[in-house]
Amino acid sequence: MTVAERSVEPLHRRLGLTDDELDAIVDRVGGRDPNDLELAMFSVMWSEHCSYKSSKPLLRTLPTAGEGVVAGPGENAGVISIGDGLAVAFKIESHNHPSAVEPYQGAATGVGGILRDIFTMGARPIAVLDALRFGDPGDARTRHLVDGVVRGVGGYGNCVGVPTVGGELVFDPSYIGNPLVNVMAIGLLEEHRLTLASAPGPGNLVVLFGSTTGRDGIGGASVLASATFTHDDPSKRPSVQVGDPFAEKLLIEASLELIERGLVEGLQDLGAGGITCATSETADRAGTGIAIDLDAIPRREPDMEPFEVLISESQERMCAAVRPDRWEEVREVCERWGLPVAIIGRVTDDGDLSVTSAGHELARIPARALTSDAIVHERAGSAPPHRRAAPAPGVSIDPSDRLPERGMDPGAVLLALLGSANLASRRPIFEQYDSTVGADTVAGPGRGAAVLRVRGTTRALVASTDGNQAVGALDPYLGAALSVAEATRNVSITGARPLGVTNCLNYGDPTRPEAFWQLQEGVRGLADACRALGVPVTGGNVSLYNESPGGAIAPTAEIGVVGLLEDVALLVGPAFVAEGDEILLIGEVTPGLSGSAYAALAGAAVEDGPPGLDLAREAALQAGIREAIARGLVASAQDVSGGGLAVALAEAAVWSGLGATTRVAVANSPAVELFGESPSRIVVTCQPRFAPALTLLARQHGLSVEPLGTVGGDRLVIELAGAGATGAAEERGSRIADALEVPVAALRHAWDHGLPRALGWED
Amino acid sequence: MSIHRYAVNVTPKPGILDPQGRAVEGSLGHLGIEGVSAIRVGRRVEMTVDAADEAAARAVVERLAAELLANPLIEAYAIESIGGIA
Amino acid sequence: MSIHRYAVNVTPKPGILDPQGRAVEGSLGHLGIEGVSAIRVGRRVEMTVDAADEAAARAVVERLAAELLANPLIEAYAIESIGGIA
Amino acid sequence: MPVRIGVVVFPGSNCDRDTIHALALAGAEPVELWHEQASLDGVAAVVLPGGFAYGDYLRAGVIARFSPVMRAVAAFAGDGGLVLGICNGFQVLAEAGLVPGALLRNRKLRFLGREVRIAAERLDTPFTHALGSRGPLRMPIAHGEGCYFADPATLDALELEGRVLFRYVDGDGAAAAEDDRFANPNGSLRAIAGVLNDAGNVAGLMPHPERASEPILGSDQGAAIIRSLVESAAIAANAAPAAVGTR
Ligand SMILES: Nc1ncnc2c1ncn2[C@@H]1O[C@H](COP(=O)(O)OP(=O)(O)O)[C@@H](O)[C@H]1O
Ligand SMILES: [Mg+2]
Repeated sequence: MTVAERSVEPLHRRLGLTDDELDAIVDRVGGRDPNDLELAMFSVMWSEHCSYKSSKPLLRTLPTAGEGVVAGPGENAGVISIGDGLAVAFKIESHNHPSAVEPYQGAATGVGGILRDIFTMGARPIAVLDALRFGDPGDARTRHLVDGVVRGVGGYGNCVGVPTVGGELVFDPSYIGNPLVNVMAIGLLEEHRLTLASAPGPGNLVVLFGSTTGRDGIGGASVLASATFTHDDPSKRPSVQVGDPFAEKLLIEASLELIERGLVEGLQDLGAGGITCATSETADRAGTGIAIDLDAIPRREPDMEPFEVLISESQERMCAAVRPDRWEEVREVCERWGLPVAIIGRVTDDGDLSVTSAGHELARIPARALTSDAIVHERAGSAPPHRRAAPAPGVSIDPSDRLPERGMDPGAVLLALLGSANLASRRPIFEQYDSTVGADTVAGPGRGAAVLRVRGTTRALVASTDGNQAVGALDPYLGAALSVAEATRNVSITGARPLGVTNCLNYGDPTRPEAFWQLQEGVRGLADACRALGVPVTGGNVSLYNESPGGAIAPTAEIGVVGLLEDVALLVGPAFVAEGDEILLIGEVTPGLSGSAYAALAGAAVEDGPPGLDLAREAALQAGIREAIARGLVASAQDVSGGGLAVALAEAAVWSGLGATTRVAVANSPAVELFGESPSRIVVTCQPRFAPALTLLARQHGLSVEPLGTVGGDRLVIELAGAGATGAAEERGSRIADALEVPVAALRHAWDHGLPRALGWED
Repeated sequence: MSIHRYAVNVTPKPGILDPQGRAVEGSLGHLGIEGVSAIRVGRRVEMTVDAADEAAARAVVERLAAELLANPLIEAYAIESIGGIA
Repeated sequence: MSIHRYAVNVTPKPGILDPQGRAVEGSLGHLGIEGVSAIRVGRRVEMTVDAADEAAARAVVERLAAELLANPLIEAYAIESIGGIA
Repeated sequence: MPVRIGVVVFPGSNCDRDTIHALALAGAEPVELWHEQASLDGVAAVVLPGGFAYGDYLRAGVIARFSPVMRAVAAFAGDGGLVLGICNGFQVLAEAGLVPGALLRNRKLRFLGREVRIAAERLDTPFTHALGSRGPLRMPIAHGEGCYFADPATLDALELEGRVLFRYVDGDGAAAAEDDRFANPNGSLRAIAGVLNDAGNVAGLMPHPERASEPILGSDQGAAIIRSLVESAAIAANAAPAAVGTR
């Protein structure tokens, strides 16, 4: 647009505010017209990102109460007690759009942002998990994004010294043009140090410390610049934010020292919305106001406009409420850590956020109007036509689900799956991360959930992130519910009890009824699953407008779970442990191949729905495996997820170097038995003498148990027993053997090389 | 054909945070160095180009700089001729 | 007092491994760029120096380059004046 | 009374806590040495831990060398004091010229965090005497600039004078080839993972023994390196080392 064209559009629209929203603003500031600066502040605070104006009503339906919850949604991070006066803080957040523009800095600042949410509460960050989603790995742009994002996550996390212990890497065509970069952080704190983001006590000082304020990340509101400047030199206001992990490290140490020494009344990090957001939120939470002295804010650049200073998203900054008699000590701490620090305002009792410069008041807005009283939209959702409901678990398997008539034998399919971009080893990614700094990593990335010991106790924290866009695309409710089930299952099979759920809801444009319906369904699935599994939702983040010219992303509810293992000595891993151990499958296979890795590989437009989820069964399964582990009956436990039973067995073999000889009863369809991804199933191994007790215990929990075979040898053998097998073989002109037999070395090779090949890092 | 040597200087755009430069500035005190400010740290890439003529050579460098060496979102670049060799 | 702007160009010494240079050369093919060789990737540090006179300023830069910006074991450096300001 | 061992804390150190923990497990009394202090508080030995001393954007370890504490460490080392640099600590020692060589970016130009296997070249040094055998020892690396470099003459001298302390080794425990991307993760010349200064009282290594000091962390094969230092320091301070603490 030319300046001329722009000037015909009223400013509020150019700032992305609708006319109704402008009316609501006028109404909130007492009937007068807001000035340009105030409008800029509203435009940022009423953005979807800061205000949750489309999702708020839905999020209210999530279950948030739970055992030991100390802080829930609304705070910077969820906090749950873990005993001994300790608590864990955790939260997941998206940095999708910045990463699409500048992958390295987008991902790096994403890590920085979520870490600040953790230490703002008084917790020392102890782990990061990165859940990444991209388009086709063969596409050049995608490869550029993967490389940049992974370098960015590592470049930041490695430097601040927080181990990256887990995450996800998923390729799906729907993410082309709109990758997902969701980062979860976990912190540990002494419960009595819990610090909230509020600015209590009129008369207290508002202190800004950390990096100076520059023009970065002004993004949308920079149209104001063209309104205020005669000439608009874009290079003057870059919207790309650059992260400084060293500054973040200093910020972590300084913030934790301030909290330990009781020098701050409240602490808030600066993220989206910059100073405007941090001050209005802390004032609103405390029921106070804040008077900002604009001229006191340390700047990185000369002649910045007031709106630039107030909404800049310069990274690595914190804002504290400090008692006047503590100021000297606060300054001393910040200076020792080499951080600029300044008093930028005072806490007042008028409930307003006011901005003054050179004695002139530039803005005055009720703090709550910018935050808790921001506009909320009741959007309308509508389901797309003809979708297929998932078959309920228990429905007998449809014989039409079968290996495609391409002479594929199951061994070849298994190798193809293990070497596929979505299932192959993620080592080439997580090797670029420091996963052991902190010297608490008991189980790092690569094999199911991450495990961190809690020093000075017998306990350990267990974490996993999971999402399921493939099923989500077919059924957003089921996709979200399955993600909760898988993430909690990954935690439970180590023996740990899931404490809470954090979530990142990645969806499309909420003004499109179908996209909003997907969000509604996702939240419903999330809520139902959390209720059924008895885990509270303690926090999360919503990322909407994930659309590109190519269309909207597959609805993706990314789930992060943290669990507590009371005695780390009882930890159980997913890899086989010893020759001769018995292998049992706990849980039943149910029909449905849609949304599976097998369906994607076979390219078969599988006409059945995705497999259904019975939440009561899932809950029983997780309770059962936790009890079995606590009683010392279990040698290894591996959940059946991507690639189905065959891949679960193959992974356990590759990770241990031990083969296995198994026999799977095929009711109807070998494809469903071997590669189906129906949930609520675990491959468990145990010493033979424990098998009866384990079987009994599982049955007591109402779970079906099928003995599969024994661990040992140097190859994985899966015999297909029963009518289904031979039947299928004949139909296929006996091109498929009734037994799958692959050397573990071959499985390992496929698994090791799949990802580098897919990304063109190796040929 | 003629052979030329070029350097491409890549520096952070004005307004873009330069953590490297800040880190160096932070260390000046320790070195007891005074009067140095506005430090920007970038990359310098030197190369030999074999092309029909000076103009063709520069065009190649221009492309390399724009497409590979600099990230246009946050970096600016300048091309410097450091001697043609026959 | 006078203000000067300098650049210090730091490049890997001949014979020292330069994996970055190799990496850039490696990607020339994808870009379809020909005739470029002997690529060396180094650092460029630009700074403003406030000193009594040109000579004093250069001395400061010299020290900064020798002690901090370049590692004599593996890197060579060259100082470039990029404009004095009054 | 346990021997006091200093752990230098630069603002960007991030393995200081881990190192302090491992030293305590080995029976020492760890003492934090803040980067701005010019005295070493009379410690019997000094460890430079891993991390990113001052951000290390320019070149790993370079800025640290000018800090007050490093001037003190240099003097301490000059008087024969025991100094161990781990990862970034090794980079700092190299930049300060307290050990020979330089640490270049990993050949693959990527940060690498994973377990490696190293073997001690000598068991008669203050840093290895408690090892019992040369290894191989399993412990993590986590660095972007760990490719050991020195000119051929220096390398030959190091070999000749037995100042190569650790090497990356392959599956058979033999020194890893330079192009063995797995065994020699960063492409270090002659697979050098750790070196000694000429007097033998200053050592640097890239792998992290402190992260391999307890079985629960997947390996405790680094503990003996820490213990060697603690015992040597105790002798130097002619104080008996306390009984090794238990978890
Ligand atoms: N981007 C990533 N960063 C770190 N670890 C990852 C990443 N992607 C996957 N992983 C790790 O690789 C393993 C396999 O991932 P995934 O298949 O999602 O695990 P699961 O099936 O157990 O949920 C897990 O340990 C996971 O933490
Ligand atoms: Mg998963």
